[in-house]
Amino acid sequence: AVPACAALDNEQIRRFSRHLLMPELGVEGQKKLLSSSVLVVGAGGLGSSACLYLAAAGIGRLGIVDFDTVEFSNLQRQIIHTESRIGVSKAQSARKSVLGVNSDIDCVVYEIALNSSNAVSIIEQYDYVLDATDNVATRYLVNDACITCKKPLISGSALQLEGQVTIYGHGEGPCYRCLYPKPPPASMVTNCSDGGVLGVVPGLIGCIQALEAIKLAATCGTSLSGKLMLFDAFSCMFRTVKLRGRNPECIVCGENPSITRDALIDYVEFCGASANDKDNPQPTASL
Amino acid sequence: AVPACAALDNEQIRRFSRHLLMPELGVEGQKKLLSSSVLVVGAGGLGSSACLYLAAAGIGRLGIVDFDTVEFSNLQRQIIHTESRIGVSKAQSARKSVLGVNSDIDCVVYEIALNSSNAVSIIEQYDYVLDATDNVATRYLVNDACITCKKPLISGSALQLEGQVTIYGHGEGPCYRCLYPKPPPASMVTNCSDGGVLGVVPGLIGCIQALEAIKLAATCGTSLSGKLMLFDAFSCMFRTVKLRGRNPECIVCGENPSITRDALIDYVEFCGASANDKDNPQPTASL
Amino acid sequence: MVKLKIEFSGGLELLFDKKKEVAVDAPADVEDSKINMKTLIEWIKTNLLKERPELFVSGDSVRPGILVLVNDTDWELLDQLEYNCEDGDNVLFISTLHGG
Amino acid sequence: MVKLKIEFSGGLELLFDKKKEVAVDAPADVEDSKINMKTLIEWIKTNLLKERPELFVSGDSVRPGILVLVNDTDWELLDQLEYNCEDGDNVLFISTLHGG
Ligand SMILES: [Zn+2]
Ligand SMILES: [Zn+2]
Repeated sequence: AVPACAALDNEQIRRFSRHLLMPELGVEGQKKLLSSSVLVVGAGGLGSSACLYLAAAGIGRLGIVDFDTVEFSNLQRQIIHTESRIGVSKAQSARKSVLGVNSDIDCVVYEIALNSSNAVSIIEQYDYVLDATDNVATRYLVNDACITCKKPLISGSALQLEGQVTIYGHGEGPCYRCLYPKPPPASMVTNCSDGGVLGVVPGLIGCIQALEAIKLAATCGTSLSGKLMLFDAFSCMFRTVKLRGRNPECIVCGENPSITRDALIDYVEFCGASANDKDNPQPTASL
Repeated sequence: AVPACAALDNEQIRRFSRHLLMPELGVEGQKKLLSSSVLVVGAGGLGSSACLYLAAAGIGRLGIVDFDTVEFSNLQRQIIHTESRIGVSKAQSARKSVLGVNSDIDCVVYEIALNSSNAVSIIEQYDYVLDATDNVATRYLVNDACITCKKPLISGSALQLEGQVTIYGHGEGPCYRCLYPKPPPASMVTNCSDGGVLGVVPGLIGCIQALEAIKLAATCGTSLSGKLMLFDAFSCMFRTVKLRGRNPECIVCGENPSITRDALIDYVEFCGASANDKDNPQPTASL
Repeated sequence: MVKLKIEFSGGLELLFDKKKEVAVDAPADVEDSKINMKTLIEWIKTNLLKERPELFVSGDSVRPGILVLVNDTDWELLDQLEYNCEDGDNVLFISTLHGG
Repeated sequence: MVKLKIEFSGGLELLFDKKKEVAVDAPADVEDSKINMKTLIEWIKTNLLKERPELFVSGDSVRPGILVLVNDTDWELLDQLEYNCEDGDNVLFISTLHGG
């Protein structure tokens, strides 16, 4: 999506020397990164580390979607923001930090809430998408928009002391709807506002999301497609499990999809929950 | 080492609300974090994410040791620094970033190279130490100073697409010298200047180091003491292996130590290598 | 009896006395040595679940949002409710996380 | 013959044709079915190592800076050079990393 460069310039050679030294990446891999575009949906706990490491790695165009503003309680984990930016748009704050590390990338911000009307037109402009959101409705929306636009989706999530990462819509792997055809009952969904989260857990999961996007963009290594990585911070244990393949009956990635890029559904209604971490406090929530 | 607080103030309650919600941490755990001190040796690839997440979590006093200045080629992975700080002390640059996220912590910088004369007097002022350095000589020095000062050492390392994390000198676990009584031949040591590193790999390892320090400080969960965590970014696989226990014959943590806090050795001589990533390029290095 | 390791993750452990891992002897209902997954879920509900069964089961399966892994493999690859667990199997129930 | 999985990590794979994992049939030298670790290291040096032996061995053991894990356990907990590997054992050689 970003014009491929014929060669690296001297500044790029200096900046990325530690990448160029690696046989698995090298000049060709770095050129692929510079020609790639990644959209990060959510500039919160997951998006903080993901955006910084994607920018540092030289992803050519980085899109950041977030309609929220920086709050004091975010700073316990959202290290891309600062105290001086409380009240500022999270997308703009994230852009400022990523350009501080690498001003050579094209960083585009979307200070909007992604919805059925705008998701496809934004997502179709990028090669890879990171789901760094915090609620079920947006996760179905991002999935459906990515699948219908044929964009691999690197999905991360974190709560309390646990994290999960996988890749949807890539190769023979499943999509979010293949795994979860029905949304969980709204009363059973916990987000970080309700259940809390140890700040470094989304930081770590965001790093893994950035890593997987970098590997896909550079065509290096084996991806988490078809696998789910689980992390338990309490014991510091990682575990990778094997997921089902794509479901031919899936209503978005199957053979006769009923959800198409021109006909996304109403996700808030589908999930029976608001697409907003803060509107829907669940005092009893523990799951 | 930092005076324990009787209660959290209103600002702390707001800032750490996502921690306070978790039963495993809660008010008591947060108070322990606020009363703890952590020294991070090295403000490079590992130290970048480690310092930011330790500060965000509310570690009361954070010491940062680095004698180097920010270079352009650091920005591919050292996301705590910025283009505008090229040429500035890394320790000062890191301090500026951590105070941006949390100005309520006491952040002390040491713009020096740690050596046998100054290591003990700095390390004895902290509860926990992170080894985020980049060379063998400093790793032996930090180990010996931590062991003789009885400070748990959370050690991380990264090169190319791999990373390693463990905790030395804690419980019945070994120290660095128990595992490696003899240094590797200098000609076989590769650092990031020689071998390269994918930027997000030290970022991820630094997150795990911060996590393990937070868990020790909050007395929450089980630690990596006596275990070594291996990470391979190519396949995104983590693996934890069981290490030997403390060696009673170890010359620093054993029963009759010959290395004591008042008698550290000459580490550059011991390793036959310079304690500086940049002085000692190894054109043939691949290990 | 069938000797199984049952694990809960993603917050599900809160329904099981905060236990993330339980070793159980479940009653065999297939060939004296195996237990069908549908039976196992019912057995877990009766014998291990401490509270709010609607957060774990729905009909004769698990509720939407829970993944079931047998020996680290999605049960959809293994006959799902018709899979027969045998001695030594590891059954992991994961609640999906949505936070970020 | 003893069927083993041999793994190399931390850069050691560069000495072994960039292979991180090799399944081998090593010759038994103990009781027809086991191979002593000292013999195994010598056998690996002769049969698998492609270059610069001094980066892998030193005397009759591995060089300083290499950890040896048998089935994910430090060989110091298992008689080290005197341990006898048997069918199915996984032997991992790790070179310590120092970068940061
Ligand atoms: Zn699907
Ligand atoms: Zn020792």
